[in-house]
Amino acid sequence: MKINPAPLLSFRGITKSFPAVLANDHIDLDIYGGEIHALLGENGAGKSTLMKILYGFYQADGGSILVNGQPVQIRSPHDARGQRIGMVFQDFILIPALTVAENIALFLSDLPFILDNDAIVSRIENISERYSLQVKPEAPVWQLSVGERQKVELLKLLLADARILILDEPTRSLAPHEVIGLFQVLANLRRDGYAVVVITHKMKEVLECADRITVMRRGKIASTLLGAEATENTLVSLMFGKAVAESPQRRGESPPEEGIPFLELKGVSTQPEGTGIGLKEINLTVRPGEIVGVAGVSGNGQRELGDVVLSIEKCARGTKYLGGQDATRWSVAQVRNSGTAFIPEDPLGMAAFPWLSVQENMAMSDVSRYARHGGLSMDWEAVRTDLQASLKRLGFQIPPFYVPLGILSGGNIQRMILAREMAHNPRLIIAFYPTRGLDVQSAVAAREVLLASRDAGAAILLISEDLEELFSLSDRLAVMLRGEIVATSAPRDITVQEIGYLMTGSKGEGAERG
Amino acid sequence: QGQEKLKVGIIHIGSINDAGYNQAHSDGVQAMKRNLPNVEVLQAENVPEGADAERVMENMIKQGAKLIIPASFGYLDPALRVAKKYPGVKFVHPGGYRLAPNLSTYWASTPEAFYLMGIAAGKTTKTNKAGYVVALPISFFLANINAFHLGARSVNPKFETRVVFMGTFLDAPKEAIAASALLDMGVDVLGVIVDSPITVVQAAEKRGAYSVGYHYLGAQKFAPKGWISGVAFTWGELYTRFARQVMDGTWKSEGLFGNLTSDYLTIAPFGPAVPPGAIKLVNDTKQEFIAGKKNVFQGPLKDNKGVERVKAGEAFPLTGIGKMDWLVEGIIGQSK
Amino acid sequence: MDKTKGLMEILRHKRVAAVIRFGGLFGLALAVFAMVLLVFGQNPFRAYADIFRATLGSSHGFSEVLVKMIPLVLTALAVAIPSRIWLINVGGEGQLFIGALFATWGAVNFTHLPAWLMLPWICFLGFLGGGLWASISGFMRAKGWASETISTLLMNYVAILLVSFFVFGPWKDPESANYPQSAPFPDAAILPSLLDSRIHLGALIAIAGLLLFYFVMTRTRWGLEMRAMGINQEAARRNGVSTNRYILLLMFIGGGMAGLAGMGEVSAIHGQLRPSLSPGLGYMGFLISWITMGSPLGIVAAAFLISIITAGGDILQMTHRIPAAAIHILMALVLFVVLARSTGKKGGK
Amino acid sequence: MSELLLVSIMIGAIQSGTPLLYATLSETIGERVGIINLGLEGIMLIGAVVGFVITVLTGNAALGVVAAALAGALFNMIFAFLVITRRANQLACGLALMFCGVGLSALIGAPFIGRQIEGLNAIKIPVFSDLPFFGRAFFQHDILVYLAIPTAVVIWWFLFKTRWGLSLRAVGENPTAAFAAGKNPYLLQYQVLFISGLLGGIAGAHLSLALAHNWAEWMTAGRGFFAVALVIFAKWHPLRAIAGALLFGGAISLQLQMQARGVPVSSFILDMLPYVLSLTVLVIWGRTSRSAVPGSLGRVFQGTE
Ligand SMILES: Nc1ncnc2c1ncn2[C@@H]1O[C@H](COP(=O)(O)OP(=O)(O)OP(=O)(O)O)[C@@H](O)[C@H]1O
Ligand SMILES: Nc1ncnc2c1ncn2[C@@H]1O[C@H](COP(=O)(O)OP(=O)(O)OP(=O)(O)O)[C@@H](O)[C@H]1O
Ligand SMILES: [Mg+2]
Ligand SMILES: [Mg+2]
Repeated sequence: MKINPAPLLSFRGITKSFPAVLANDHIDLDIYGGEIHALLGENGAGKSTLMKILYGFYQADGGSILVNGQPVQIRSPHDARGQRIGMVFQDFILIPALTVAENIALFLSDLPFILDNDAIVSRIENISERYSLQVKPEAPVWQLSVGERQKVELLKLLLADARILILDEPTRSLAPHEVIGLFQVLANLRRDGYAVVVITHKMKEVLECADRITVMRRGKIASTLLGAEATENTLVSLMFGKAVAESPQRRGESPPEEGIPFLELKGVSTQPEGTGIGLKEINLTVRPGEIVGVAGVSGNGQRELGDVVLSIEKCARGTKYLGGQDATRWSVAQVRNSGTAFIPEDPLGMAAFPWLSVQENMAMSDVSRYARHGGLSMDWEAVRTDLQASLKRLGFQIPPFYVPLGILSGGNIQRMILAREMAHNPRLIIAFYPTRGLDVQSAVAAREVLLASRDAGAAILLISEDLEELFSLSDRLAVMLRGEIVATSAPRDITVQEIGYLMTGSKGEGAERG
Repeated sequence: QGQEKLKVGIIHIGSINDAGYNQAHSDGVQAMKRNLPNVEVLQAENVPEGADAERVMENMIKQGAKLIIPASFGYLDPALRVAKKYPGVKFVHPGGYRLAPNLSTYWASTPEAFYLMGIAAGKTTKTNKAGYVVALPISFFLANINAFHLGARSVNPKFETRVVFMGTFLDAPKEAIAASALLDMGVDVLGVIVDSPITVVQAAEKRGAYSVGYHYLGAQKFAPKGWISGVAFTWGELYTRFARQVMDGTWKSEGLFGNLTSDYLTIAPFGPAVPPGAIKLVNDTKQEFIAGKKNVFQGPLKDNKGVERVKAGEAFPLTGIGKMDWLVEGIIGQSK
Repeated sequence: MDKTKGLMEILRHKRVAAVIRFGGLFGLALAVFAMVLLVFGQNPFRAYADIFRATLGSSHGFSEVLVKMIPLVLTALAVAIPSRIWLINVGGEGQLFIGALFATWGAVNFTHLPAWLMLPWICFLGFLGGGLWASISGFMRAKGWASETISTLLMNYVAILLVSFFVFGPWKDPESANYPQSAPFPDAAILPSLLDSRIHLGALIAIAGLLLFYFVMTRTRWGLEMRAMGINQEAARRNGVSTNRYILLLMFIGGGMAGLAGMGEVSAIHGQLRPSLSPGLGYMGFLISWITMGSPLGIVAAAFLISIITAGGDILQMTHRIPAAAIHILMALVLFVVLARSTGKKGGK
Repeated sequence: MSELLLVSIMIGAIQSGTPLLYATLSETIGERVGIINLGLEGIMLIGAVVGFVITVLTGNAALGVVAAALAGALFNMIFAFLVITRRANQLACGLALMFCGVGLSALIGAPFIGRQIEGLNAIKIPVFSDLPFFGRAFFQHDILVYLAIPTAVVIWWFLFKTRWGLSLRAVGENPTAAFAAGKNPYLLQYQVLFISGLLGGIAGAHLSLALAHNWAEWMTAGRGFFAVALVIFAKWHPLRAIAGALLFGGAISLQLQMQARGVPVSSFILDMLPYVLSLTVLVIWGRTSRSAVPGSLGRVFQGTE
């Protein structure tokens, strides 16, 4: 590894304030060609803001940016692209109605006026092969799962011929093997002298691959250290000013088999939409006091599973029971009122109301609870009290309750949705990637709360790609592949390896039914 | 003549530049102004019926208007209401059916004129087919078309008339398309009853067909070859009389219903296409009408659904055409 | 402490700047139109003074402005209410006509009813008519068959033709000689008016509608749910809001408001049903609602402004010989200024 | 007779469909870039009057069409400034623009009412125009009719086959994303609204120069609004717009034919035909697939802060 003596990119005194917060406070930072620079910090520390300023998406209030020692004006992403700066955003900015190829073509500046679709597709296929990021170039993006979208974003950046690459939480929704692939890509880029900035909350990744690590705290740089010198503990205490508790483990035994399940799906199938996956003959039970983990590569019907339970999607065949009652034909409201919490894969799109205030978002989770006088007024005091209590239980802090939710940082939105969904002692929790985008401390807290709910008798359906998380929290594991549950097992009876095979449907045949 | 000044207010339903109905009224008050230098005119165009009309009339009265001309049928009720509130102000309303102590109505019976148009058309046509482009199936219009058709039939028993309603008083492109659809059916005479006859008359000329105008005398210049004739209102003299009456205090409430002899109902000059014999016949018939020797709607008459409407030996009175809601036998079209 | 003080100062300063800018723009619009007036050889100062005198400067003028506002506020509500969940109701005009049609049916067929029964009865019918007409669009939207924008627009034409069909055909009043109109309303079915002005009971309905709308949107659970739906329908569905029910309900209520406007026009203004019932009141309401993004106070302000321009336009025509077309331009200029005033607000709408 | 009927209906459909098609294309590309323009009516009026006036003054209808297009485009820049630069509400701005167009066109046109023009006349395509059925129906029209479908194809090609088209569709779907990809949403929107104005002006010119051969106040009579509906009907697709315009034009034409042939139905009911038919086709056709509405249609791009 060679680090050039002169920085490729420098921030000098970058300051940025938003109405409610000072997001960046006189940031000085150098990025060198040929390094992978990790940017760490708790949720809302100002990481994304800093990078968006570099990319011209936001304008700094003060300070300057130097490229190759020369001050440059970056007023828009267009200018940034001119400096060969490229960025993958934390919240995707793909265009759902366009195909993958079109989304990527939009990002490429070297295309001729008349587009040659075949050429674009083959370029995409080339590079996706090379970096083992498989996508379907002709598919419209709205059909893609979150994981697939993440891959498209990465491909966009890789094809865009940037020499300064910014990746804002790129691994948030990638499968483990894809993460490994990505880091290989990054290592190659580093070798060729590119500068790579990676924002992430995953300590392991940071320690494995970063040459240098910068920790941000409340809009300031807490410290920059060499990757080789850093340890998890030093980083964590730089981020939070204190050490973080160990990741929690499941305590106690799972409930007896004969307990009445709170959620039961019997032979449920759904109508596949378009080229999408339909559920096929799903049999699944979740008992009170039990966490059932669902493992699977994203896009194998997990979303449909959640939607069927919530009644967003209809069962084409089969029956659904909730709390012992036939709930096949229930409305979403009925499912919700039976005590179901739902933490979706994409909180901003599927759960949040960006232009409503934080407290209004809270109220929306269960309006009838806070309605008074038959709906003629709302009890905002109660909303705040409940939200406060729930946040306290999770140990989260978020900006004042009256600001619009949409201005919160990605992690803070996830925090808010978690707090909201956990506030009313749910009896059934459907949680998609509940710790996605959370900083280390918050992730630990979230897991703690899930376990606490389980101990208090909630039935939990946990959908995640993080096998470690699944193994440490689940009482039982189910593996989904192409809309089917291909195996169920207790965590102790199966290995991570075996699950991996089952998930991908590869040489799994032999290892089936562990 | 009265020396004191008079303010006259006139409100129009559409634009005074429409080369049609509204312009005729507007030209009328302009002529009145020329005749009577002491008269001042307050004019407002594009005034919707309803509350707006009442407001504008009151405004005019507040500015001193003593004679109001609400120049659209739909202004009748608003005018009656305002008239009740301002008994000192006189109102003259075109085509209405109700009077008030200070509100007169005026209009002219047009069917006779249309009957004459029919005679000319019936003598001029080569295909024996006419088409009428009409705004809405309003009784006055139905009576005009009926009269036209009867006139044509009187000289040409094979004559047939088709009617197409536009649903609106102004949609020039639609009128053009309707005209060309009619021409495609072999019609060679086009008549028109919408605000502005220009479009239809011009369309007929382009395709070498004949045309009959309404409202706007100047339409003839659009059809130097195919022009038959037209019926138009020239309100100037009448309005002058109204104003004079108000000024010298002789105005009284009445229901004025003019005819071919009135100076406000004009028949346009005939075009070159009309055979000389036809012109003579028209003039003779006109004299018969004036002398009261002939009725337009002389029984027996059946409507185009076969129902008998006027018994043999009877005649449908011209004062009753407001109730005419049928089309006479031989006309292709729906009256409702 | 210092910081907040500085911030407050800037805020105040900004507010001041905004007011100055707006005032400046407004002045500019008046100046531009003054130029138009000069082209027509008129004295702009006198013209503006006359407008003022005829609208705000006299109690009669002022009452006329209020009369003009009544249907505008109602049709604006017809658009504003569904717009809360991002439904674009272009159909105020048609809903107004159907409301008038229903009310007319009630008034001319139940002539024996006393006023205390008749008035609620025709109000109910007007609301029902407009509401049902809009609900057809709502239904098609909820079913995913057709967007409400297109269906409401198309159904405007159908509604107007339907009214024409009735007044030219089966409902034509034989008494009224030759013209297409229904039989006149019995006296009991005429909305009473205030003192000797033309301000009628519709004003109370409009005010009640505004207050109710404001109250529901800001205070109640339904207001919250609607705002949420307007922002993220997908999320609202997942939170158990039955979005289809809201679509139907809000289209119904919105259409009902337009229907009430139609009822008010036939009953208080025309006294009988006519095809020329409305000079585009539904479209005006649409404009008003979207200028103000459906804010209740804004609706009142915009309706007020538009009424003043309309009433002022009469004066310009009558005493200054400005053609009606130029009044349209004045209206447009003022609207442009009002619209250019705000550089986007929150809500991304 | 029935062949004649078909030919007549076809001719009427093409005649009334052509201005609608130009108008629909104008609205389509505007909406593709996220801007809904209810002021199309006003733009068409400006096009109609300027086309007429220039034709009267120069005696050259081709010049009239060019002037109409430019006038429409310039006029649309008022709207563009309001909705793009000032970020004002599009629906309200559109209606305000319509008022402006109604007033302005009436003022400009007043001195020219009743003036005669040669206008755009039918050009008979040699050989083809003599074909028995198709000749009358398809090969005896004015130049703007012949250019209408090629215009739609060209717009389709630009929208879907070029980088520029991709960028503008992206802006219509999500301006923030397009911005992040290095595009300038404002600039693209201005460009597109200019072109949209050109097309709107041509639509108006066809009304005054080819159909009516004269100018009358508010002669668009709601066609601009109807085009907005047709865009939705055509699912924002320029080629489907052809079908939509022909269908609607055909319904008007059929309606007139039925009246003129004495079909025993009230003319008011017949007049409903185009609207009811469009709605019915829309429902049957529209319920199957996902809505194609551009993602950011009608919403204001706020910039990124
Ligand atoms: N409506 C649709 N039409 C066509 N294809 C679809 C549709 N919805 C989803 N798909 C495809 O079906 C697969 C399943 O998508 P889904 O969103 O259910 O994945 P998921 O299991 O929720 O994954 P993730 O964990 O990444 O969210 C994906 O490959 C996606 O491309
Ligand atoms: N557009 C905005 N308007 C107002 N405030 C904003 C905006 N964007 C970010 N903020 C605020 O700036 C602060 C920093 O946000 P930023 O997104 O940079 O955090 P982050 O470090 O990326 O956090 P995370 O790990 O959760 O993504 C947060 O408090 C956030 O609420
Ligand atoms: Mg972030
Ligand atoms: Mg998914």
